[in-house]
Amino acid sequence: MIAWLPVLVPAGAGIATLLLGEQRSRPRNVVNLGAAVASSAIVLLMARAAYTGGAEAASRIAIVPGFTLGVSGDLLGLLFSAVATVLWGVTLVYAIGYMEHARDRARFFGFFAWCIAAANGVALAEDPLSLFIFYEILTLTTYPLVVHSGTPEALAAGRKYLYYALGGGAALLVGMAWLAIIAGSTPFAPGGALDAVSGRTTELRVIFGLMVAGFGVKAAIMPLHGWLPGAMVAPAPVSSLLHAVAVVKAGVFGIVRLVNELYGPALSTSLGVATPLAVAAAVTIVVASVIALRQDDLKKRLAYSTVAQLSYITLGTALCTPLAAAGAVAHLAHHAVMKITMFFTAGSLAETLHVKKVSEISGVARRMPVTMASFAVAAFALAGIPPLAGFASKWLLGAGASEGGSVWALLVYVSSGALAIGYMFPILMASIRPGEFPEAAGPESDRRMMWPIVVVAALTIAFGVTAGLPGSPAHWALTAIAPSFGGWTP
Amino acid sequence: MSIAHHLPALLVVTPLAGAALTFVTERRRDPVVAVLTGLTILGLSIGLVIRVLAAGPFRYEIGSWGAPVGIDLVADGASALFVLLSAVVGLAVTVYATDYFRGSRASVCGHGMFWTLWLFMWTSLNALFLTGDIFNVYVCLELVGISAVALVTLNGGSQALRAGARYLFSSMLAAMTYLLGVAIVYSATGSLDMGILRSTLVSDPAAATGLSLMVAALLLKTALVPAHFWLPSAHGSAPSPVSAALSALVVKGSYFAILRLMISVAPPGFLPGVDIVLGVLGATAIIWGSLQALAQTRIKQLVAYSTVAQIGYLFIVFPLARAGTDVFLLALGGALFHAITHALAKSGFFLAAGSLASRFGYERIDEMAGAARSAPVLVMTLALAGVTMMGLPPSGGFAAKWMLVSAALAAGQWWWALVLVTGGLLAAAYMFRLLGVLLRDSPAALNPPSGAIRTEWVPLSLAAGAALLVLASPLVTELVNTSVLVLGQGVTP
Amino acid sequence: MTEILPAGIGGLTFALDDVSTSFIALFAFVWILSGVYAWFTVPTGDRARLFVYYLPAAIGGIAVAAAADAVSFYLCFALMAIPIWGLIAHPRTHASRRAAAIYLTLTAVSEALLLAALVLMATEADGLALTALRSAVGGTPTAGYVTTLLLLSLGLKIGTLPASGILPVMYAHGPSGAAAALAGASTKVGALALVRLLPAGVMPEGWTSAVMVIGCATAFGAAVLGVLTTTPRAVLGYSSASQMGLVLVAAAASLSTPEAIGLAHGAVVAFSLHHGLAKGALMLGDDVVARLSGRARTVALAALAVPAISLVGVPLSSGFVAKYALKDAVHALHGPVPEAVYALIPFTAIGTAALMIRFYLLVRRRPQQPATPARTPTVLWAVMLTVSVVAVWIWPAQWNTHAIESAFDVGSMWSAIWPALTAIAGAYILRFAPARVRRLAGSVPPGDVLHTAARWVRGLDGLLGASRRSTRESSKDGRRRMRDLLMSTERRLVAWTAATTLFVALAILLILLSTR
Amino acid sequence: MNHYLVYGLGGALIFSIGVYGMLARPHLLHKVVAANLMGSGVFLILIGLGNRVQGRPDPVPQAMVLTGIVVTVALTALGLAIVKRYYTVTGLTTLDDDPPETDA
Repeated sequence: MIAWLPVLVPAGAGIATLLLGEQRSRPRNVVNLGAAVASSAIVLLMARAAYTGGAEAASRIAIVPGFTLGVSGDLLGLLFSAVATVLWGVTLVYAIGYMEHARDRARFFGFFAWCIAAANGVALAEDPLSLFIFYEILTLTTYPLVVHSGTPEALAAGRKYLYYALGGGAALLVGMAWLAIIAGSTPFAPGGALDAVSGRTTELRVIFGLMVAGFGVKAAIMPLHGWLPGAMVAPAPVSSLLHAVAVVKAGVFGIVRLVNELYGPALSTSLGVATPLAVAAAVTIVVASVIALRQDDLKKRLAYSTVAQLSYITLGTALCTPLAAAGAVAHLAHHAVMKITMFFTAGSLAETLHVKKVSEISGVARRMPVTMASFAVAAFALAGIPPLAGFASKWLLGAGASEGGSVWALLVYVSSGALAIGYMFPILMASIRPGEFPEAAGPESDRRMMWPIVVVAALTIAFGVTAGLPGSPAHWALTAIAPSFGGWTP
Repeated sequence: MSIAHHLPALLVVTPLAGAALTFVTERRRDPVVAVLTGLTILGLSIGLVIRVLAAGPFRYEIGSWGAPVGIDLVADGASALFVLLSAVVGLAVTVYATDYFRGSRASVCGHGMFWTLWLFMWTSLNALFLTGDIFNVYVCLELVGISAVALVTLNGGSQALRAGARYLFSSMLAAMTYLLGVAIVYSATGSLDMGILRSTLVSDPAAATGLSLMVAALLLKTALVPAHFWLPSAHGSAPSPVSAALSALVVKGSYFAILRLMISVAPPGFLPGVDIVLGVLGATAIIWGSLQALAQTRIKQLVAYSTVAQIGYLFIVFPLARAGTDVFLLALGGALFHAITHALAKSGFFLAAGSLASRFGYERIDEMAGAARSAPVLVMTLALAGVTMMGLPPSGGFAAKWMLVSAALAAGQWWWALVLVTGGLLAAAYMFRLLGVLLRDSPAALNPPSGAIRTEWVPLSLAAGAALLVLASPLVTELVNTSVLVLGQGVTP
Repeated sequence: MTEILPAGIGGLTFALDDVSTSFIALFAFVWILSGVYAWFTVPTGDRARLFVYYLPAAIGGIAVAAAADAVSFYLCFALMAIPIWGLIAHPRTHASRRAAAIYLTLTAVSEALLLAALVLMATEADGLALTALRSAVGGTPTAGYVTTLLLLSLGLKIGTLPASGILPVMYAHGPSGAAAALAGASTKVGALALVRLLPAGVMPEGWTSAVMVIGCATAFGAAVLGVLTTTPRAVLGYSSASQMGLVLVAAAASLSTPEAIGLAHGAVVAFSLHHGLAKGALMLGDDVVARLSGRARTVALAALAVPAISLVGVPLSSGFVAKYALKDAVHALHGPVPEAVYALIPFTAIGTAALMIRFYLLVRRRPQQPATPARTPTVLWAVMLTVSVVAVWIWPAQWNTHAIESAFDVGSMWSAIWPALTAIAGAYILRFAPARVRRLAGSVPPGDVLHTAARWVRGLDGLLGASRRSTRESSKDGRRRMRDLLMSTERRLVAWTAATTLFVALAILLILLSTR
Repeated sequence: MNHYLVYGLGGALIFSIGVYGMLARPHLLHKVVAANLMGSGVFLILIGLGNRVQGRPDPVPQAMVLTGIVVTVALTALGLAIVKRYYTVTGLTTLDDDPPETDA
């Protein structure tokens, strides 16, 4: 029964926040932070239990005939849930600082909590149908956050987001229904759960295509990525937590579950559906990185970088080799930490110095040294400089690619790393160059914004440095993925 | 013969008594009488549902005359479900109306006539759901029609009158066609009771013509696309409690009659002949209604066209009958589920839209920019109802769409699934266009709410009911399975 | 298997062996000396800004020699390569910033290719230690990929032919001290990588000859470009590229014949040590000459000739030893291409000699700068000069092969001198050549092909931006037209007569269908 | 060709005239009259084609006709009231066919 808590606690916090109304901000903050700490503790406890081989706490409720909504605490799900919940706590502190004098904060924090509830639902879903339900709820709860500011661009971005997300949802609905008809209820099982129907190849291929289209929207695989750069009009906490961690990772996590635990690596390769997915992801990586080079708006550049980094995970999963799959899951956590640092910094720059464009960024390091130092750590990590987080997961992904004999995938990874240097380092170099920002008299920015940035930057370093040791996300990913490849021991 | 046996009759008599009472008492106490009647009807309908679940469908002979001569009421799973639905929605509309017609809008209520007409319509609706006699269906349909037309023209404006006239003449046309159909069927079989007709009807040209005419008339009353011309103006210009009742219940009444005819009465050869046409018209309704809703500039027109679109979903069921009974069962369950969730969501939506329009005094969508900040509860209701109509989880609408899509795929007719999914996307388009406007951060300070309606919680509870219906789905599916529509064989007395 | 997982800080290992000690000596000496020189010559205001980049580059440049596993090698390689961007962009002129951008792009690409090669080798070797990496690749299908990736990545570092423009770009803009460090140390990291990572003795025969041909082409091509370029530092850049071509030839020798590995690596190390010191001395010398005036300037000019001659390979100089080691390595191989390359090696000396003459003329012709601040750190330059001359005697014997005793036999003496003489004769003749030919001398801008490529990319970027904007407008009025069409059809459909006729038609249709 | 068939066919003819009147005639009063025509047509058919029980006339069609007449009267009354009110309010006697409310 505790498997439901990571979903119910944030949902409860959301309802409480909406009921508390706009003025009472102090109790609202307490409720939200309390819920964040509580759900993180629960998730980490469940993870420790699952890590030491404890029984997975699964429980389900029946909805429509032949359709149960169930959650279970398996390692893979708990990793994504842990990332989402822990970073939710950090983002809450940041958001309280960032939204200091914004309007509609009750609505903001309410839907923020519900998004995390839905993301946890996606993470812990026990079978594809439950994952689909939480996936669609996530779309709904994210919409008000994208249009939060109410400006015409925000509304246009919201509308565009919906077209993509609901379009994907429709494809997913047909895919799920079709799968439910030919294969009945198929809970996720490491190594694949469709052996009974593996004979019906054409149907399975079409269903795979529909599901990838559905998940691909949130996983921002080109050409389904159009909504993400637009969604950058949302306030910084939204773009950092949702559009770098919770929402987009839900899409990619769906693909990880689809390939590793629904179809299974063996069936995916034998059906020949893994290679087109890999090629699509590879194209996305390269093209998105090139586009990122040209973006002058800081958040848009980070958005395109996210599109590329997400396809790292998709490509890794589609290669269907143990190391690549483990690297993909590790990258899910590593990228979350790296990218959230950058979005926090972008938000802090926009809020404190009203700097939104890369061209305006010269001389910022002098004015906000701590923030820019954390940004630099994240930038180096993204470019894959050892011993930071980015290098660890990219190394695993590369090793997985070469282990599977697909050298082209390795070249895609490293070329995207080079492009990352191309679009990240000019920002660093510009920020060091002396510009018109004077030395900061008092604290460089709102304390509640600065400290979360430092925390997540520290996490970036920690994830990289402890990559080999058990308990680090990389090792966690290896142990979570191993059963899907038939007892391959890390 | 315990009291439970007389439930069907009581369900028809109580609203009739209420209508008479409100006609007699003076205007101030009408709302109280109406609410009390509503509560009793709700109690009775719950009793009926329990009885049907316990003892299965049963037949009630009015005045114990017996089938060939007398008129029988048939209470099976589906009719109990719809009676309960109309009780819930009816009660909500009544409670909402108590506040809606107070203060400045008292005149609109036709100096008190609203209550009588409304309870009268409720009576004829209950009778329509329960009747087992095809001529009695005609009578109930006409009673519903007359009271609906009267309610539409309540506020007396030129638009309301024109809408009322169009509605009246179209229902006259439908009535006469239906009667012609009944005449032909009676001449062919010599009986009017559905139970007897099922056994005696044989697929000869005369019976088929009669049935086709009856079905055509009912299509006009349900406003399936080519025959939807009267609905947008009627639902659009009626006062919001009325349009809520019209959209949620009246169109469902004639649809229920179609279900009764097509499944339990029609001879085997009839359905396979016409099912493709109905399916195609349903699909056109979904696409055309949604596109029209997308193009509307006034909120009530938008919702009216959304009804036209949602009705299309109900007709996708018929072509799926070709693929065997279990697939048809799933599809039928989906259709009924959709009818119920749509009724709840649409009535919630209309009431909320009515409150918004009356509170801020405007009808056009782009005038409502920024309403979210000053009326969060109403906008939340619109959002919840919208989610149900789009068929997105976690709403009841999703469960219905899931069953329909699964049935279509199981029947191998995947194109219906495609239409259903596109319908959902188009519904999302016009719903979020509206929400986008409401969420806009408009600088204009909204004028202080003139006639704040205290009963704003009513639409919210309706929309929430529609959203949470997904949890009640086992009860609904159980009721659907016990309906005579499905069992198809004789009905225990 | 988990040791394949980069173990974070714990995993970084460093070790010293004969090759790394020599390279560490060279890198430490050059980086530190140039750093001190830069400290004195760069105005105090800019000093902080320079050393923010200089220090990480120096640390990376020195540590890379001792790196013992793939992760630490890649870390130091990146730590050195990326801050050089700042050194190049130091003068903050538009040209320097553009050159730095080109450098950053090429470095990013070379880093990426190196990482790919390292990962391929690591999976093959199931471990991270450098020694294990190289041996594990032998004979497996990935050997081909690894070698190509390495040659591409390091080619960008040491300026192999198509990209030989990168070295002049690197040297042309930075402050002279930094440029000396780059010339002396950073390009030699490529040579170090060739020794450490290139699969030795396992590649099929074709590889050696192919790489040798590329090496020779670079040696001659870069020399020709160097003669035609405009600034002294660019000439030195091209001369580095051509010398590195020879290093590539030496490394190629180790590819497919196991016996030649020792000789080849010896030649590479010898060449790197010689070239690093000589080029560093020349680069510093160029700056010192520019700063001095009058009699001191003529003395400096004369002293400048010493490293120049050593580059050409005059006996008893480090150049001679390096060239001899190269000859031995190439001579040890059999087959048509090695023989031809062996024959060509002396002719490369003509190229180098021509480059040195060109450099000399450019330095002398450059107008004297106004009086610069008093103390010019000529003493540092003197130290660099003496070390570059003396080094050949003090570096470990194994790199000298039998160069010393053969220095005195007449044959090798003559084979070292005649190229210098022909070059001087050629230069003399060219002076009287027609003006058109002489104008050719200044035609090649430093970094030649790269500038054109950069302009082409910027053009494409402008084009892409414009096309996206036009699609957005057309979709807006399309939507409006569609809306009006919808409304008008609906109005016709809802009209009474039309609608009711449709209804009657529907009734008739139902009748026909059901009675069929 | 027994005599009651005449009633059936006559009824059908009157019904179709009524339908034509309802569709084609723009004037609202004409539509109300047309509706009544359709009603009479159906009643004729009902009586004509009613079930023949030897000796005793079949009561059901009679009952249906009676109820039909009652319903038609109710519809006509409501129709006339609305037409009259519509005329006083707008001075129009026909439904001008473009629905005013769906303006651009």
